Amino acid sequence: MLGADAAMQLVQTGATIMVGGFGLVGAPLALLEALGRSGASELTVISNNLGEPGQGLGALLRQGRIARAIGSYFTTNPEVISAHEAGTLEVTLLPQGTMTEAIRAGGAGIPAFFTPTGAGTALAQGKETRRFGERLCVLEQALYADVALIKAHVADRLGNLVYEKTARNFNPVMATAAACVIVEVDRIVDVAELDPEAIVTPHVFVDVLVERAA
Amino acid sequence: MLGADAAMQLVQTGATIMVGGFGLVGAPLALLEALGRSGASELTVISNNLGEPGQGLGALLRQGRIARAIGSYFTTNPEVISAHEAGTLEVTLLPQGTMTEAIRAGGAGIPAFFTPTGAGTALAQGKETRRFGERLCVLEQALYADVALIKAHVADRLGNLVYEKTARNFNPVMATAAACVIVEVDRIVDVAELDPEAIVTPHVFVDVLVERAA
Amino acid sequence: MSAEIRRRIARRALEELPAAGVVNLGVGIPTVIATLPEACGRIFIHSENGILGVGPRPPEDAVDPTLVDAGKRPITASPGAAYFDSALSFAMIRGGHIDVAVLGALQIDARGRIANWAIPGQPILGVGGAMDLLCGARRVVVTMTHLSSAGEPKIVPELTLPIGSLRPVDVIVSDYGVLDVSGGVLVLRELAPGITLERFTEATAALFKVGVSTNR
Amino acid sequence: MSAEIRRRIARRALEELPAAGVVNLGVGIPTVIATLPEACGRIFIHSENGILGVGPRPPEDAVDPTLVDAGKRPITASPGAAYFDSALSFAMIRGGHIDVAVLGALQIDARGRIANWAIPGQPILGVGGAMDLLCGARRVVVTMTHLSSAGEPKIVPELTLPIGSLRPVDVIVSDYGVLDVSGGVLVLRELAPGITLERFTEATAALFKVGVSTNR
Repeated sequence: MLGADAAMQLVQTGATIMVGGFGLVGAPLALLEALGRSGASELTVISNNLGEPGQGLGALLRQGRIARAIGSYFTTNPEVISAHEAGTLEVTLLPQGTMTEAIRAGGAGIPAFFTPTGAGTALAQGKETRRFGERLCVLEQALYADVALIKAHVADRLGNLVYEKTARNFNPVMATAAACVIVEVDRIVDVAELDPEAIVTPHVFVDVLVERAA
Repeated sequence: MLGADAAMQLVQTGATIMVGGFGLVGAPLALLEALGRSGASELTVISNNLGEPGQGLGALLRQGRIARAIGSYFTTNPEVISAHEAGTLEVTLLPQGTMTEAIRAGGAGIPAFFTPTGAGTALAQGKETRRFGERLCVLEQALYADVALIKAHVADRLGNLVYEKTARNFNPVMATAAACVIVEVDRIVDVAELDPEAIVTPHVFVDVLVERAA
Repeated sequence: MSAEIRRRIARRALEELPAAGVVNLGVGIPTVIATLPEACGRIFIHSENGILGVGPRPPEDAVDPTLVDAGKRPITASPGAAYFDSALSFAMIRGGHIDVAVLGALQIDARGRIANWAIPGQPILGVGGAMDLLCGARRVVVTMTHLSSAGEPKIVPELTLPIGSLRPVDVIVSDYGVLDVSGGVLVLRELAPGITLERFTEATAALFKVGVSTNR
Repeated sequence: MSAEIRRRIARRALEELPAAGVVNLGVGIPTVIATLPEACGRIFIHSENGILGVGPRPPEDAVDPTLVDAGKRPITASPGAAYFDSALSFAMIRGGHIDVAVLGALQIDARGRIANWAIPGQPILGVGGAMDLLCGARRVVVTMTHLSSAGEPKIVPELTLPIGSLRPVDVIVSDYGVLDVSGGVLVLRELAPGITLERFTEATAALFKVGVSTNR
């Protein structure tokens, strides 16, 4: 267990980070605020979106700390469009299912996989393709990060995690696909207080817990 | 909801079936008994093991109903070895992690994936390989079945499922990777009695529920 | 486009959905389907951000910030709903477990293939789950206005906007009528109330076969 | 092989495991580690059939038929244990999330690569998770008797039995001593009590470097 600011010292300039959340829902907002206060810049961010203008990852974008973004849907934040047009932000767009599968693959030791999604479209340009049965498929590479910043609902002291409703989204897969996994949680409980059948992320994946200030 | 015998009429001669369980733990034993009473033969079975001598899938093997087995560990049932040596059973061996990943891929619409497991060993013979970074990897194809026979602990009337301890094993992935998914459960409860956060297999994957006779 | 037209298209599209089917509803007109009283309890709604069993919108004082649909709007959960992560959600989609995806479209070609993600003249910075749904759902129903806001036909011989998938859609429901995609061609199944075959033809730039030409 | 020798090897292997590390224990001597009183609470035991947090064996009258390890023997669950499916379990293994796998070996070559799955003279009908663990765990510790039951060296210049992975193991703990695999060669780190360097060399068919040659 660390405070948010101490934990964000683990994110270095030039690092590749994964950030959970679907828009702001399930995003580790306290960690992102602390990351804003840290000195880390030139970040590569793997996240579905870049928050909203000035909020979540949108705040870091506004501060010019993000050099590259890999995700599926950036148009809800118009500042992504302007940063991209100004040439200060490099963007890699993936279909959302391909993105989450690539993260899962990174966490599961699968270096690459074929998927039908995107075959024959602009997003498959330059990618290897192969036909399986009747379907044209694209070879997609796994994604892996230096640090994952995720949000869970409750953790036990070992780091077992459960999530809350649709705030679960990308968090469990990102928990598997980074060298260092930092989790913002609403609450930390004693070991054995979580139902072993309902734990979504077993503690083997978790490195640092940060309890949200009450 | 069907009885076990009625449900097993959905398994036709020559079908490819997946059967959950790690040995007999988490295997759908009542469904397998009913399958023994049905006329289906020449089955291709995708399962980690073929039960124990005369038990579970072992009973079907003894009846000569299984033509081909795809799995990871058959040596605990000596009758598999004798059937294989007699030439009556064709066996395809996969590393256990590759087998479960191939089933997950089949359920997730991923036709093939690269994995480092097995590269350079006898189990990679004849398979395409490719180097990713320093690691040699094998291209493995997805597995998909006509029917999956799985075992869950509790279902609600919609077909949402939860499992019990290590009886979970292959059952959730197999629930995703067959045209028809038949589930043996200990108990069926009303809709909304299961915790939406703890449901492991959402009902979209389930076709038929069979309640184990009390 | 008036809310009434959108509702009429949504109501007609609902009839294309199998009872108790698992359906994913895209942003726009498809989402209107979820708000129809006659949809209530008839279908199971999947939202790709991680829920099966989307219920009606909550009253404003009962909004739960952790419970949204893929359009990031507040929702409720129906009895029997389940939550899951995004990997399992897209496994459902890509693996063919969603009975029907109802999607909007910017353009449709003569073979039923659609452009549904890249907005003309803008940098390509958003795709979301559009390609996954188009590629993976067992059946795809398009709901849209027959003409663009500029009054141009959206059903065209060849797409000029970026294609979403090589896979053609199955049914197109517009304010002008219903088309099936069958054997690689468009087949008019039904004209909307008040729309003549002549007017439908004028508003459709691609060739199509006429199946049933009568209004409902 | 006496139970006492197995326990001695297991006890020595336990010292190679990091405190609070996540460890997978293969069938045979590795499993003995879990039964050592000094192991209790020191490590988290992962079993590939779907549990993190394997606890001590239950008394016979408290066996739960749904709770077994990868050897299908009854177990208990420790406080803080979690259950998961086999896909996530092997994602942990292949994805490098298991700190140490402790495995048996039939043979080890001069570069530290092992044969650990196909039994000589039998049809190849079982592999289980052996290759996944060998390939994916962050660190692999082999526990074995130094000689085969026929009295032959198991550490040989070249494998004659089928290889389990191209990846070499990290440490070998036998009843004769402890070897590290370092820079592609075997390095003797420690001789077991009562074993001389001469006797160790006689019992080892492959070449090895001598690091520390004293007994503990």
